[in-house]
Amino acid sequence: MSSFSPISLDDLVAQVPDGALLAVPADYSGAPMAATRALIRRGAKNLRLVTVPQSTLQADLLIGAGCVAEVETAAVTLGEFGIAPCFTRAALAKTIKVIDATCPAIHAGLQAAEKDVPFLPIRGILGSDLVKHRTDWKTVDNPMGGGGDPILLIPAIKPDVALFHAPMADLEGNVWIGRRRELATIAHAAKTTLVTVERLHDGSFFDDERLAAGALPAFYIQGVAVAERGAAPVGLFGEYEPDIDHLRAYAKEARTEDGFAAYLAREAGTAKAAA
Amino acid sequence: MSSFSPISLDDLVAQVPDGALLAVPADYSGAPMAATRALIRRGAKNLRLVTVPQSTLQADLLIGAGCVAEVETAAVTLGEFGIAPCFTRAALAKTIKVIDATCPAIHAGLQAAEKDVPFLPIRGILGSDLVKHRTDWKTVDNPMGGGGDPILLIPAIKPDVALFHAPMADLEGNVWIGRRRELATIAHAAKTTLVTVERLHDGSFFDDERLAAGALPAFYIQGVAVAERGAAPVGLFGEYEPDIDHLRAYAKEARTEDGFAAYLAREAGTAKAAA
Amino acid sequence: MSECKPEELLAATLAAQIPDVRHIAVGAASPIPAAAALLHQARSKERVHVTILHSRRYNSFTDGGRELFDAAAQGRIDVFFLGGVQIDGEANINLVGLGEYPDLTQRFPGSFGSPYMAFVVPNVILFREEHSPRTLVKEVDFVSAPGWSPEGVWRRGGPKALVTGLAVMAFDATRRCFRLSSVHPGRTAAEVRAATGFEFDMPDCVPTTTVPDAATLGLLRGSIAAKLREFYPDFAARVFPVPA
Amino acid sequence: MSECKPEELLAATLAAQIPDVRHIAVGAASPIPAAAALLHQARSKERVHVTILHSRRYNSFTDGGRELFDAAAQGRIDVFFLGGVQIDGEANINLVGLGEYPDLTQRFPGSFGSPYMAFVVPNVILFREEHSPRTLVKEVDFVSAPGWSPEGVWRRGGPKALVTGLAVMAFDATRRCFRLSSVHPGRTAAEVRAATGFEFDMPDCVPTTTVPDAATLGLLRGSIAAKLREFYPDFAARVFPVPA
Repeated sequence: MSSFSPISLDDLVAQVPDGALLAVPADYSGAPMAATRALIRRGAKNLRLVTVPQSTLQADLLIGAGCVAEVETAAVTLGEFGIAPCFTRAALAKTIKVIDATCPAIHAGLQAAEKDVPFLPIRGILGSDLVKHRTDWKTVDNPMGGGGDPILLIPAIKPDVALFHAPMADLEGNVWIGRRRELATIAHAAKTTLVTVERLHDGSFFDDERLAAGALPAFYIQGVAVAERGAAPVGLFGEYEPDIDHLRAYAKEARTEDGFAAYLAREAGTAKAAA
Repeated sequence: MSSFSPISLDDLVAQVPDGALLAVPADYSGAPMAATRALIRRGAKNLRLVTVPQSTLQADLLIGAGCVAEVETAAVTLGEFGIAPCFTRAALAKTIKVIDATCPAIHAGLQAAEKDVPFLPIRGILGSDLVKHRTDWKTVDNPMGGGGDPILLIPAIKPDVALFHAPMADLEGNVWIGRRRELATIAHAAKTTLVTVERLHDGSFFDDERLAAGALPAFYIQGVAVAERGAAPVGLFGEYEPDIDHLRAYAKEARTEDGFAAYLAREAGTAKAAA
Repeated sequence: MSECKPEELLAATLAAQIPDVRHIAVGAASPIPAAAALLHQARSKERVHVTILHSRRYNSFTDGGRELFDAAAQGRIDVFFLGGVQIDGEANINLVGLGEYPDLTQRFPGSFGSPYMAFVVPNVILFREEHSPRTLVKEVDFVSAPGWSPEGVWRRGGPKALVTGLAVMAFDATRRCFRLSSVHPGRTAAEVRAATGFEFDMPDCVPTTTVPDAATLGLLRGSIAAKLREFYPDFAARVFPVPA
Repeated sequence: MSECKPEELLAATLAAQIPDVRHIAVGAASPIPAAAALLHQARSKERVHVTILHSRRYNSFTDGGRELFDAAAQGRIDVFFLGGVQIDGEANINLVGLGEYPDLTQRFPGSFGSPYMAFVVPNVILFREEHSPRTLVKEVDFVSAPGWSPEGVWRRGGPKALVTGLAVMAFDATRRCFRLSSVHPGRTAAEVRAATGFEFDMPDCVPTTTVPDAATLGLLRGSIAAKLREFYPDFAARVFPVPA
């Protein structure tokens, strides 16, 4: 059961192929910021991001660094710190393709993949302009109804890679995700799941039902790297709060492309990006 | 937040109306045996059981005691102790209606109710005689496919009441279900959720992310009663093992209707049932 | 008691839009709706559950990001607040951008869960502080969430009211039309008319929005400010500074 | 090393049906398949995950009862064992009852997850100790899970082999037919033919099922028996008594 050993951050992100459909969580559920910086240093290209269901700094950095070809998202924003500057620039300049979605549709698509069914039905949304533009979504008459009951079908979203940060992994390679169950869903839905963790837990989560309740089993996970404060400057549930000053400063600095390049050179160590 | 107080077992089961569609868990996830005996003492009638997805002693007792009109189930059995005698007798005598199902279809129906969609699609099962007899299930051509791809749709299962036993409730009325996530699903799917617990936890599960990971929030729950060893003689995850001798003896004693009545009088205190 | 601040008036006004309910949910980055929900809770005789997604303390979801939407689908969320960079006269909201999608001239963050919550939550309260022809438009450039649905489309709820920095309007989904309910103290109906890009019904006599009374302000500045300090520290520090 | 017991032969024989895989799952009340899975794991050079639903220690599912089925749908479960009160020549299994459903003359527990697992798991191994015309029938009275599917029906896997107390058979889903692979030591092909209610292909020369070697028996009686004692104490005590 325990031939598990963690790998380096660089080896971890080496398992994210260029062009991969990459699922990443929202800020509240373990944004893999250290891995994101490593991906940028590696010069990852043409990633197709799926934000589950939205993103802040992570998507903005990847987009600004030129790693992203398209992003399916319910929203990219810096929240109380304002717009996501790189996302906004790239969307307007059409250097990335934005596939606009809505939170529950992204959850539904991932749950369809989790069950390996072609679609899940979902209520609401009809009449939103999203439906007009999402040619991969389909409105049908409810096949279980008596007619005249339109309902939307959302196709399965099958990420090539799920990448997130979590508090800990145990010695069997299980990862503790707590109540952030969307991390289980993206791991189930994805072909490959890569995780950075704050620390290793000495033992097995399954030795204690209280810990087991928050565990994602090792057999879903293809790589684990230890990255202390790996979600910073975004926060990590139950571990640390976001670095408000950092995020506020980023929102300002990244307003210009030069400012963003300087930020990236300093924070991600991409000297070339600043050149 | 904390106007919660537990109620008596009798008051709890009083909230299960005769004729209710009643969802109950499998043995491995908190069979509410004390509540089952209380339901029998009350003389509950015409219950429509949904076992999630199968049942052993609980369904057999309710059926033998005449509380059940129909049961939707993937299986009722005493497992290594043999057939479920009351279920088997009642099914053959047609004193109950058995709605044969399969485990993943029951999970899918409950997840459809959880999302308030009319159905979920499910792979497999086609060609099983279940499909022939389940006129509420529907085979359609995959509406997201190019034609010629039959797929089964399972209608939502919306229990009137979900009833289960769990290790503990906290002072806010949240219930700790650990990794038995199907208990969350049935609580989400049901109109009313009633829970017996081993004990009360002094505080809030949400004060500790480790406990929060296994918590079912209070707003899904309409009643909690304390019932120590409330799953016995069935086991309770992380708490106690099944009483093998009891179950083995039951399998033997309940082979006859007189034997079952004697068991019930002794174990559930239904003196009249034995008369 | 010092004079009522605009944020206090808005929180109390939003709270006044909340009917008797069991569960109010507040989305991300919404300090004034959060204050309103907590105010409603504090004044309610019944047990009212408040979920503030932004918070850990006031968020007891344990089933992942989908739980808000599933719980709302189950009818367990009675009230939700939605904003809109644009809101139009049929209560459609736009959170995506300006221009002819996908050829946008301005890009906003995205629709979040609005196209879903607007259907499944019985009482959706629209909230936008800026009340101007730029925000309240004749027709949104992009419909993130429609304000109404044609007959035959399953829909449990939708927008019931719009609260802005100037006024309160009620939405009638059958007539697809807002009606001015009240103007905030010091404002006039004519001012609202001029600042609104869409047509709306005007009553003969337009009431003034009720100013929070001393008890309400006491709650806001006391127990509610204390709670907001946990998850909206910046907002709480600005609006409810701790007396020196 | 004492003589091989029937249960040991069956466990080793089941293990021999398991190809190189990453994840083997074993359903409820299946001690011999559990022993087979653990034996395969112990002999594998690669890391093989074994899930024994009956156990807590060998069950790392945390997403509720649906996770076995979802994980299987995702292609993460390579091998699963199914029984059948009746099994027929087209590898259909019956777990529901005898007679014309719903007018049954005998009632069995029910279909469990078989109608699903038989489709999504690549390697399904059928196992029934009793090999008789009563259990191996021409046509099952009720198809819980079909052994094959017509063209156009989505299906990833299905029955690959049948192991009984007498013999091993391989199933060819294209031809919808079993073929005798081997008979257990001391048994004959004629005996198998007489005990089987359905037609099957018979090779010219029928091999004898390989008897577990000393190393295999050592594993079964050592580390695997120790594990089985945790979750199948009755079975382990009977088959692998601890030496006095």
